[in-house]
Amino acid sequence: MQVNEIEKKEYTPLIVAFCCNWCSYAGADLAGSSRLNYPANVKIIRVPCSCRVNPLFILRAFQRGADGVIMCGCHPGDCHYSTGNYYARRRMTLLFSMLDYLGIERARTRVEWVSAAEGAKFAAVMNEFAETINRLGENRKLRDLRCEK
Amino acid sequence: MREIKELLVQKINELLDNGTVDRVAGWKAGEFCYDAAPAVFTKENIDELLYNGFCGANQSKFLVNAATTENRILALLKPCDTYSYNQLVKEHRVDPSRVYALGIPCTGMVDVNKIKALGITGITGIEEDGENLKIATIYGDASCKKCDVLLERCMVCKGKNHVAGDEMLIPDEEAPETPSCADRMAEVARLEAMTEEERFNFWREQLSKCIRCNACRNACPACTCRTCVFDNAKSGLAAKVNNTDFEENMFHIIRAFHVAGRCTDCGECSRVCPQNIPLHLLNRKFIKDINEFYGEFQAGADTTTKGPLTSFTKEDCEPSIVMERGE
Amino acid sequence: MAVDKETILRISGVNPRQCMKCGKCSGTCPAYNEMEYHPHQFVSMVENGNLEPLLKSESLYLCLSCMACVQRCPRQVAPGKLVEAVRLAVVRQQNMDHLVPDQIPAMLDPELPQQAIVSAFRKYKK
Amino acid sequence: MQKIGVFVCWCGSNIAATVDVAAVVEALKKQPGVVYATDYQYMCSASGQNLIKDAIKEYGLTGVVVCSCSPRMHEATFRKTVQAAGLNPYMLEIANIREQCSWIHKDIKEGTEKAIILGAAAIAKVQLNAPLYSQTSPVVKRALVIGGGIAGIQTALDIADAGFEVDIVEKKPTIGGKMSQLDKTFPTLDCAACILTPKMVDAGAHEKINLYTYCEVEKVEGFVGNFSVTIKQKPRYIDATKCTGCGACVEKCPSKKTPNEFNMGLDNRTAIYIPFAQAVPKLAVIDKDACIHFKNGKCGLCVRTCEAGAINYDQTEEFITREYGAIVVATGFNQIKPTNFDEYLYNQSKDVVTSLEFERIMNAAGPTKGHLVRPSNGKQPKNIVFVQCVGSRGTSCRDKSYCSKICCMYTAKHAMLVKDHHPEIDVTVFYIDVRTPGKNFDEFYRRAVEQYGVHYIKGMVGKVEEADGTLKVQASDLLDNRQILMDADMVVLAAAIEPDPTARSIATMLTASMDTNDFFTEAHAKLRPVESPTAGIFLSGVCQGPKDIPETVAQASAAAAKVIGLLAKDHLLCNACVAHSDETLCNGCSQCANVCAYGAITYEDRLVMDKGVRETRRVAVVNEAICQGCGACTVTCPSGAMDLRGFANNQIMAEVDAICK
Repeated sequence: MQVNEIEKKEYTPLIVAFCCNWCSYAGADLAGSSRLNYPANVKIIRVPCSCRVNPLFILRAFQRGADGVIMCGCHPGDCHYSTGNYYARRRMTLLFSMLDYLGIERARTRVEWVSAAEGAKFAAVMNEFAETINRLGENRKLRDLRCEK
Repeated sequence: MREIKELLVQKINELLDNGTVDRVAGWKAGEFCYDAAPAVFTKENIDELLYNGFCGANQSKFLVNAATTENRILALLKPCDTYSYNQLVKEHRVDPSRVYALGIPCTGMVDVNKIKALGITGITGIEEDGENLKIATIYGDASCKKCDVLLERCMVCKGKNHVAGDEMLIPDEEAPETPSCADRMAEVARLEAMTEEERFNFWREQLSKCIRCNACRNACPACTCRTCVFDNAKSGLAAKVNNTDFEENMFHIIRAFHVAGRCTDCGECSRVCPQNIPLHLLNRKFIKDINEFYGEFQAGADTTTKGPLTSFTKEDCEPSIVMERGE
Repeated sequence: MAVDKETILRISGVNPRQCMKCGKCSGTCPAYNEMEYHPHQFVSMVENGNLEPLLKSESLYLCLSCMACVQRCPRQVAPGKLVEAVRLAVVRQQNMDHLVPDQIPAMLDPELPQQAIVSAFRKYKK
Repeated sequence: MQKIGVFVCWCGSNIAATVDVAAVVEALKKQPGVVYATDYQYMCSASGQNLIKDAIKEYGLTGVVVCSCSPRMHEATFRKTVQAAGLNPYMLEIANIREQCSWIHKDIKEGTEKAIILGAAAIAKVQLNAPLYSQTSPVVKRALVIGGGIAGIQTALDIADAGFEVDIVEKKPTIGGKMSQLDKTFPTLDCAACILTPKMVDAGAHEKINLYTYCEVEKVEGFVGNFSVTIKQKPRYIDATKCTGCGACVEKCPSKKTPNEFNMGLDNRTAIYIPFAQAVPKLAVIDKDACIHFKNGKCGLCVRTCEAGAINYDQTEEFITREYGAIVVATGFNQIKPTNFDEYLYNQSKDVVTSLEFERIMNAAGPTKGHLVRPSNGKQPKNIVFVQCVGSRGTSCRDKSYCSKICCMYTAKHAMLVKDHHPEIDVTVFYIDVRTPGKNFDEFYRRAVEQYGVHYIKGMVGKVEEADGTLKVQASDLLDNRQILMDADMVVLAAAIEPDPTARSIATMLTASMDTNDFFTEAHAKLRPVESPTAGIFLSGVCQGPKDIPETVAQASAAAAKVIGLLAKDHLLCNACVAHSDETLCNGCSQCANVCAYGAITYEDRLVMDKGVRETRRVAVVNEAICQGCGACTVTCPSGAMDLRGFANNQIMAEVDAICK
């Protein structure tokens, strides 16, 4: 197959998922080894811990054309680094609230706690989130027009 | 105010003469009397010191660079300035051993734009007269109701008590009462009650006015980074101008986030904004959320408590609370 | 008869594949000895698509609908609902040729268990 | 600009079936910085790794991207590969195109497109990679074992025999665990006490083993090689240094009405008690809730009786803090109380017992001195029914979803022991499946059937009723296609086993992950079954999943071997992906130190050259041996001075950009 055959047809939403290395990324791996489907437009970025996710990264993703951003980490209390996700939880709560305040669709951002054993939950969450973003359609409010091709 | 000014001059001279301090951080008139701006004085030019209803500028930030010498500098701190001062001490940005913090009373600072909006121009002086202000202009005297022309910060005054200071000019109990004539969160709540689309349009209209002059950043006592991320080429964020709508949003979201949990709500950002963008509403949104989600918190109330973003409880609400709040 | 497995599964909402063939349903069934096909057989036969014998069997009407099998099934398969669904499939095929509530006598044998009356409705009321 | 090589793995058909690997190679060749790209069937094989090594040398590669399985699987493998070819191991990035691409997508076009994007993101990241070097940290040469059952004892003995100090923390007053309650063990029928108690004595007497019985883990801090654990010693109200374990106090104690835990509440014990005759350490303990002295300040009989003067009512909780290099979890299991299963009459009839209760009834040291009698009337039963899979393998809220694994075998054992002692008793076992994978296990079960004549009936018991002093058991015989209604004098329920309820809080303290059933998760289901994903935490016994005694002991020794391997090192190579602070940007605000869970950040006054000015500034300094690399500090830092090596701000943003292209 030729690569240039692979071209974007109609609009498919793009979802960036920040996953902590210890729980959620492993949960995504388990979803994979259990062959649980979720949309290909979900792209995972591995971070050591949910507390590594800088609000900058989330804004950057929207700027460059993401339509939804989800952050996944260990369940509160189960953080590999003991307390990382507690900080992440506060940061994301406030950031998402701020985006909502600025009139950005609140459903475009989400936090889910997915353990290494929850492959099924990971797939279910991604399917559901992708559906939500599909319904919302393209992100226009937080996109940088220069990044449009 | 006049008596206070006299007391103040007397105290400053005493401190300069007995060698407690060798400089004074205060306010100096600009081209116009209402242009009062922070300035550092020595024994030589101390008579230029101004303290009147236009001295709204928050002194504390300037101590970051001014309080670096062996000799102490005298800082004149209004009650609300002490919150910013505490926050800076907490973050080791100001060394309190190099400052002599003198708490001075305040009965509310005025917003000259609000006076001008009443049609009063050519202002040459201002004096308090109970609930009213007597304003001297080149066209003669005028007057207006004080609470109509107060700075946003003073409308929701934190009170007459100082939370820091080596000495008080007059004890807080004996200080005149401060004004407080508005609900701090009313405007935030009004925006929250809007539809998503209305909010988006509101902020687009406001933020699109931004000319990226960086005045908000330069005046903000919480923005004291040695090198701001927006000036640091390596940060991936550096930009001198807002090229797109996104960058307008981005600059203000990140700025508000960087001061979240540290902002004392001093309102300098809005006061100095030449485009009159209500930037304090961004900070107040964070403050309102923090108070609602994690319990009442006032940044700068002391110099030890960890901020809401550098602490947590295991029972904190989940981010989904944002989704669950009614539209 | 044109009753297929999918119809039964749809009516009952039961997934017979969850069955681990422990037989607790039949172990618990009070009407076991009356029935030609027992609850666990219903599950297995529906799963195998072997519906003909069930549709014709008297067993359909001997189930008391006591739902003990539903309550005790460790796999939440609910065999009782399957019996019910097969019964309904038959009833629906009979083109309304079944009892309506009015036809149930006003006076009933006081010894008749309440459950049987409810069962009668389940069986014959569309 | 890096010179990057891209290596796309087929993983046999695992990747190649849903991803057009050739197309991925072609597309990634065009990415900036890529000088070489190829594909191969199994990149992780020796020849695949050689392919990478050769290419590094031939093309002078400075960065490597492997598009393959999850980095959790083979990142370490490929790091070694590139290191062997002279590159810094951190100049490697993995694009996960198996677990997160080929395995979840069916459409080859979709899979290929995603694989290219994932590859491009890895290339964008590796562009910004820099060589990283690990610090080392010293290893505390002592291990902690949490739980003193057979798993904990075996682990501790093996570690101690290798010459390392081991502490066992046991929450009960004695070590021994569940195995001490058992009568005989399958498949050899040797007596549990005969094989366990020597090990208990060994553990108690071993010069390298320290027992903390009647203790609980209170707090865990630190990291692999350097844990600091606070242990709570609950008050026994007995001076352990004086008590001789003579038991005179137990004889005299007037409070005799407390259900005896060791006998599953089938008889009573006194307020001051020794759990059982072979307890280690053999010390009395006072149950404060039952003791008359603690109720009204009177009594004091034990004080008067004790010649050693060991009773001390004034004891209080004590806290001990010790350092450990490794921690082994051996928290074990409990059998569920089938109180939710009304159909079996467990709550109503004394003659319906769980198998662990039956174990005590059969035990010569048990409440009936080993006489098999009905708990209701003390008479010998004529027929006994065993019910398997009670509460296991179910999907409802009262069931465990898993197979408890040991029930088939111990039920065969019980049936056989009953028949052995009393051939006249009729024994029936109702089963769903008889699961006997294990050495000599199926032979054991066949002996029960063929030699002892135990009736095995396929079919679950539907209900048990009580009438005229006997139990009526109703069940179906699925093979004979008939319903059975039979009399039984006793019904024994093979109730499910579940992890000990304290395990959850221990997991939280250790930051070790658990599955939805509260069993500890292993680092890899097949290849690292005795390690937790949290470094330095090891798993021993049923806390990881149901297992029988031989398996438990095998896993216990395996965990010990892992611990010994760790403690044998003087230093550990630390995580190289650590935080570091740019001192020219640092404001010295201390916010990063506030969020660091490890105390790895300190502040120093340093001479800093910034914007042409040289001045002394208070700046953050990261202790790289302590930093675990979570990144909490990096987000807290407003100026961006704090960044994380290996997951730097610009690297993550480069990935975002590549994905969002």
